[in-house]
Amino acid sequence: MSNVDLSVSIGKLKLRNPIMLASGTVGYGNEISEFSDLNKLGAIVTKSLSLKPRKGNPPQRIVETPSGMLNAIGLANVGVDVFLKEKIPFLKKYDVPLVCNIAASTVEEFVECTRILDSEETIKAFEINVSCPNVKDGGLQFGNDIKAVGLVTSKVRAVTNKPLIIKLSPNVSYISEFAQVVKDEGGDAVSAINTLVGTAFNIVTKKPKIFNINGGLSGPAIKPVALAKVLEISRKVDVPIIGIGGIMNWKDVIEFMIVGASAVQIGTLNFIDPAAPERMIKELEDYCLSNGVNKISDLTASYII
Amino acid sequence: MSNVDLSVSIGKLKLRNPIMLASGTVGYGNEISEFSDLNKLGAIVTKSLSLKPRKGNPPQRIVETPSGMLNAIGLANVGVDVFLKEKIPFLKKYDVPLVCNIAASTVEEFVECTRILDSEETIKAFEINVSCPNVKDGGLQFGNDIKAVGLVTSKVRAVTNKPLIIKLSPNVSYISEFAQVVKDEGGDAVSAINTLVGTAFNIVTKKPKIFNINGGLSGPAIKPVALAKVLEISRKVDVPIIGIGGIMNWKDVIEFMIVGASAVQIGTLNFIDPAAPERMIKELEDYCLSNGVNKISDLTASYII
Amino acid sequence: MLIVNSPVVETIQVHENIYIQKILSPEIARDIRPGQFLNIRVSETTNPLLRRPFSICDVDGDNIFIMFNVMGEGTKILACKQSGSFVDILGPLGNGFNLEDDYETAVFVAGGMGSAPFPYLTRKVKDSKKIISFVGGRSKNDLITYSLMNVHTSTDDGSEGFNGNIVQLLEKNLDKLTAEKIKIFGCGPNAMLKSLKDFCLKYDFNCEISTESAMACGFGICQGCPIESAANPDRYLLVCKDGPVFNSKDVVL
Amino acid sequence: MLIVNSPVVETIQVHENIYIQKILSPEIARDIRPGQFLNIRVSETTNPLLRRPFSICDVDGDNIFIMFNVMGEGTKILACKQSGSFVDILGPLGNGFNLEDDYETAVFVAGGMGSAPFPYLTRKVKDSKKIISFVGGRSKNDLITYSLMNVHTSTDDGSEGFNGNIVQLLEKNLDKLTAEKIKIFGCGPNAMLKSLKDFCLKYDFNCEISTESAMACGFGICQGCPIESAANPDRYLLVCKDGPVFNSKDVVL
Ligand SMILES: Cc1cc2nc3c(=O)[nH]c(=O)nc-3n(C[C@H](O)[C@H](O)[C@H](O)COP(=O)(O)OP(=O)(O)OC[C@H]3O[C@@H](n4cnc5c(N)ncnc54)[C@H](O)[C@@H]3O)c2cc1C
Ligand SMILES: Cc1cc2nc3c(=O)[nH]c(=O)nc-3n(C[C@H](O)[C@H](O)[C@H](O)COP(=O)(O)OP(=O)(O)OC[C@H]3O[C@@H](n4cnc5c(N)ncnc54)[C@H](O)[C@@H]3O)c2cc1C
Ligand SMILES: Cc1cc2nc3c(=O)[nH]c(=O)nc-3n(C[C@H](O)[C@H](O)[C@H](O)COP(=O)(O)O)c2cc1C
Ligand SMILES: Cc1cc2nc3c(=O)[nH]c(=O)nc-3n(C[C@H](O)[C@H](O)[C@H](O)COP(=O)(O)O)c2cc1C
Ligand code: FES
Ligand code: FES
Repeated sequence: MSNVDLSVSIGKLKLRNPIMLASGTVGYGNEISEFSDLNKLGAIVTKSLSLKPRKGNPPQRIVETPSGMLNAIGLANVGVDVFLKEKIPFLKKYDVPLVCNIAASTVEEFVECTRILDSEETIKAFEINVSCPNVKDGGLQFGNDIKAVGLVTSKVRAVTNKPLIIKLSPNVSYISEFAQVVKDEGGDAVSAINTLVGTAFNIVTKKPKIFNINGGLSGPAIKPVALAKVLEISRKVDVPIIGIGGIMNWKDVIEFMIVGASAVQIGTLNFIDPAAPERMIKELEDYCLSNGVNKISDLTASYII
Repeated sequence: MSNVDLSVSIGKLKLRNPIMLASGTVGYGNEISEFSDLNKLGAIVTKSLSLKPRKGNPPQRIVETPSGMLNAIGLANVGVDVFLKEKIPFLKKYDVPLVCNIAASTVEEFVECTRILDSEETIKAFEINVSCPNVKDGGLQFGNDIKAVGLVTSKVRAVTNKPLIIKLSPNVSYISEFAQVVKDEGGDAVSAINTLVGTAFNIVTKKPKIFNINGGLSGPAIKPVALAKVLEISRKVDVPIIGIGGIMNWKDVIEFMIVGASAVQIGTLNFIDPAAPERMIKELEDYCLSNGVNKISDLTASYII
Repeated sequence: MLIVNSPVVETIQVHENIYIQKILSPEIARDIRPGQFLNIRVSETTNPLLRRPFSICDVDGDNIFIMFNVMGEGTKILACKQSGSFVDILGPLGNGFNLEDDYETAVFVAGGMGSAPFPYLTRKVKDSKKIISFVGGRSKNDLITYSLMNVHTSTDDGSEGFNGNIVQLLEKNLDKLTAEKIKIFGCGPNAMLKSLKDFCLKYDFNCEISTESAMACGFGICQGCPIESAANPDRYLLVCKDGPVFNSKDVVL
Repeated sequence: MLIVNSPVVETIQVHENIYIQKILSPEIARDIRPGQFLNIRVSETTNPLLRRPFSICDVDGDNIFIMFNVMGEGTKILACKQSGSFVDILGPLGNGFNLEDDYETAVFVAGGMGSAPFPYLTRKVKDSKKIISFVGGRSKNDLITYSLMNVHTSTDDGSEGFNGNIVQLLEKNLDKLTAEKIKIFGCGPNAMLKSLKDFCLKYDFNCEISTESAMACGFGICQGCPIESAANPDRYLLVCKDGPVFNSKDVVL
């Protein structure tokens, strides 16, 4: 047994290590359990859930770009009721903290979803997705509207005592202003970042390559932007941050922690190497051992500027 | 002789083809003239010039990232006086439209630079850099402050009759709002985009890899974001757009034109293959010939959505 | 589902732009069924970033075969992998063809690279069923008949075989098809699959088709590969997990 | 300055992590001088995106040689290029060493991979000058003495040669150096160059050093490679264009 402490806290939420799987890149856990022992992971974040099931966007939903990918899934999901009935039983079998990500088009819907899910004790925290760029009837406005983000935070806060994480949009001038509002309105932590708005066109047909026209850019291409956003929040606002964006290996995890992240989420990498997150936990432990890091949480915001 | 018309107009500015070389990636033309016949190019944009010479940031100024690079040159430049005395004579020998890019920390300085340069007839247009993320004493605030961008545009407009292009920051919520202000205040065109704010840290030293902490992300990694910004402007504002960001080949040029660009600028690619821009012009001509495009400018905003 | 790093045995150029790659992968060879596919990572760098999906083309002992067209960066890198290089394989993926149905003759209908899954299917059914293969392409050089039996061809430009598309050729051979109990297996571009589906509806043939889609993960976690379900208009099916093989009646193309 | 796509003749592993690559490139071979460098694109994909700078290590007829350490993605890809692969070269770049000065003995001082430019420099001066080479490294395995003459070594851990750093070894051999008219040529990490510079100031030696910097373009258009000028504190010099070789008095390290 090693004596490295990999555990981290995100406000009230305690995780056995900082490796979380990001919303929309792990489904509801089933498929990825064939590659990783879920019980080893820090946490799993569900695909964004909405009040009613959503069919999502017609194809084409994804396109590869240099060191990145655009997606416009359109929040396809089973809805909270089916989730509780059909997906929770599988997840109950595991001892991995489950974070429920919620998407909605109105403040009321955010509140309603949270209320319905709150009594399910398998769910250990909520992550509110105010920042999905891929739905036409809401999503983006929320993420870019500081008052709306504040309102959603306070209203959802009122209906749950579980840790409340707000997932921020990077497509704004100053992300730290949004993090400040989240803190002020009672949110426990912020996730940064969701995808960047991007597009790609077919030069033969002159049509967008993805049905939704714009998609969300993820993957290693966005890592420098994500790091800068995490650093901006870390320097300006005293709130726990979950770092997300382009993580491909354990070194990227350390880099995110140094600039301010308490934990991280792995997204696009799950599609390429679904065994990587579990492997990374071991690699982080080795790193800590050989660098005299006793508690990995000491790395958070350890930047020297 | 072919009968494809490659010429484009950016407001009053007429170019023989849409291929411009981007500010900060071509110096003042000397070095690149060893690889490309400058007279074949659409235009050259100078490194940002300031009123006084600027030493720029200490090393390290650049770092590579997946399919991109961060730079924080800090607007190192010779200043307008030395530029007029020492750099213009070389550029005068060529018959390529010269666009002067100007950077400043105050509105007055922008105006003063423009005034000094305006009488030099070799200079065919101005590009105002309100969006450089790499200087601590100004830059960014301008680019993210819609009133400041409006003010700079109107004040500079007052001292020159030459085509006035404002180079916009992508690090804002809605870039089209900035394009609208530029148009309203008398600007002739906008350039989009400048670099995205990003960073990278050394996990051993815990220090930023570049001296300035943040740098500007350029290269193919940002192409999807740049295309989305150009499209946003194109759909909302009736203003000529110069498309910039991650262009690596002629297909990327066509893609930018389809989403709304009247011309494009090549940046990071000049470092990798300084002969590419000239070659691309030939490739664009071939494309037009084999696709029945008589005037390349017909491609501008030809998207089908 | 496994992730294995397997050595390339050889890469053979079979047409101008088409390659067959033999890979030593006992674990995959043991489990995979015709119609399933593999998601292959061609480079350790981040460009290309995502895996590339390929049908299983054939299996021989511990070796597996894929057949591919050089389309872009990914397949270009793959084509350059010679003996001794490794490919990182995730698979077997998807559901494969149903070989248990009751029929006497298997009719394979392939358009372009759609021939890829049929060598393996041929190997699996040839001892117990009759096989007729219909192979179509734009032109002579697009016809891929590698390892197929009893082949009829069509080309859009008439440069070889029947002058027309492959479904027209099927229709012309209707008498052969109605003589006995048959099952149709189709693979090719979605437009072709759509007209094959219509043809099968019209003449009431049992038909399975292998569909294509852009994919990120290949195993059901990204939701990137939707296909319209005939049964339930409120939900998409996923090509990678619910397919890539569907009964042609079950999907809307 | 040229951009040429040149075939690799062979890639030889000379140490655990160090390779020498022979490239057939008559155009570069003809023009390049010791101390100049090449900026090499190792992949057509966008990762790695930028060229990688390497000193010219040697020239023999139409062939050029580079010597490199596998540091990351770029050098890893380069090390895998076997006979028949191509590398895309931009060069010759920078100013090179000044060979015209008046001296009798050339003293080469190399730290780690800093040995890279000296085989070519040796070839150029050995007929007219005496040569003494001082080669330092952290440990035995870091000492690179390939093609060097009259070699003295030092290691930080004492595993071979003098136990200490290379400038301490120089100081120990001061008598040999003051006997005649000498010129010092240094190449290595900036920290080593700094102490070499101080040493040369102290004993008033003429010294040229080849400096390093992160680079994007390598030919003066990106301003990515500043180095502090001793003469003018208001402006940086550029390592790629004003250097990489400087008289040690001209730069602040
Ligand atoms: C389940 C499944 C099985 C497949 N089996 C095979 C097979 O056995 N042999 C084979 O050659 N190909 C097969 N494909 C298609 C193959 O995956 C693509 O050709 C490949 O991913 C292209 O990669 P690339 O990097 O070379 O091209 P990219 O650079 O990704 O694309 C180059 C060009 O090809 C187009 N393209 C990309 N993906 C596809 C696609 N899925 N279908 C059509 N055009 C595409 C792009 O739009 C682009 O124009 C299969 C696809 C799926 C989904
Ligand atoms: C003028 C000049 C001449 C050079 N000559 C040689 C030579 O002859 N032989 C040789 O082996 N190397 C030489 N170098 C250094 C060489 O360019 C780098 O080692 C190489 O670019 C690393 O590329 P990579 O993709 O393998 O590593 P990257 O992935 O780019 O970097 C891997 C690691 O190496 C570090 N690194 C990157 N660049 C440098 C650098 N310039 N110096 C020190 N560490 C670096 C990075 O910080 C990182 O930790 C020279 C550099 C310059 C500027
Ligand atoms: C295919 C796909 C689907 C996604 N779906 C969601 C989602 O439903 N809700 C959400 O909050 N984020 C979603 N995301 C964003 C990711 O959770 C993550 O923030 C983003 O991909 C950046 O991380 P990465 O670069 O590691 O992928 C999705 C991302 C991808 C690629
Ligand atoms: C090294 C470097 C220096 C730059 N300097 C300037 C500058 O001085 N002024 C400016 O307006 N833009 C500057 N830019 C931004 C480019 O002009 C361009 O907008 C950006 O790089 C995106 O294009 P690209 O992806 O093709 O490089 C610089 C970019 C780089 C990479
Ligand atoms: S490709 Fe990811 S769900 Fe089908
Ligand atoms: S590396 Fe570009 S100016 Fe020196």
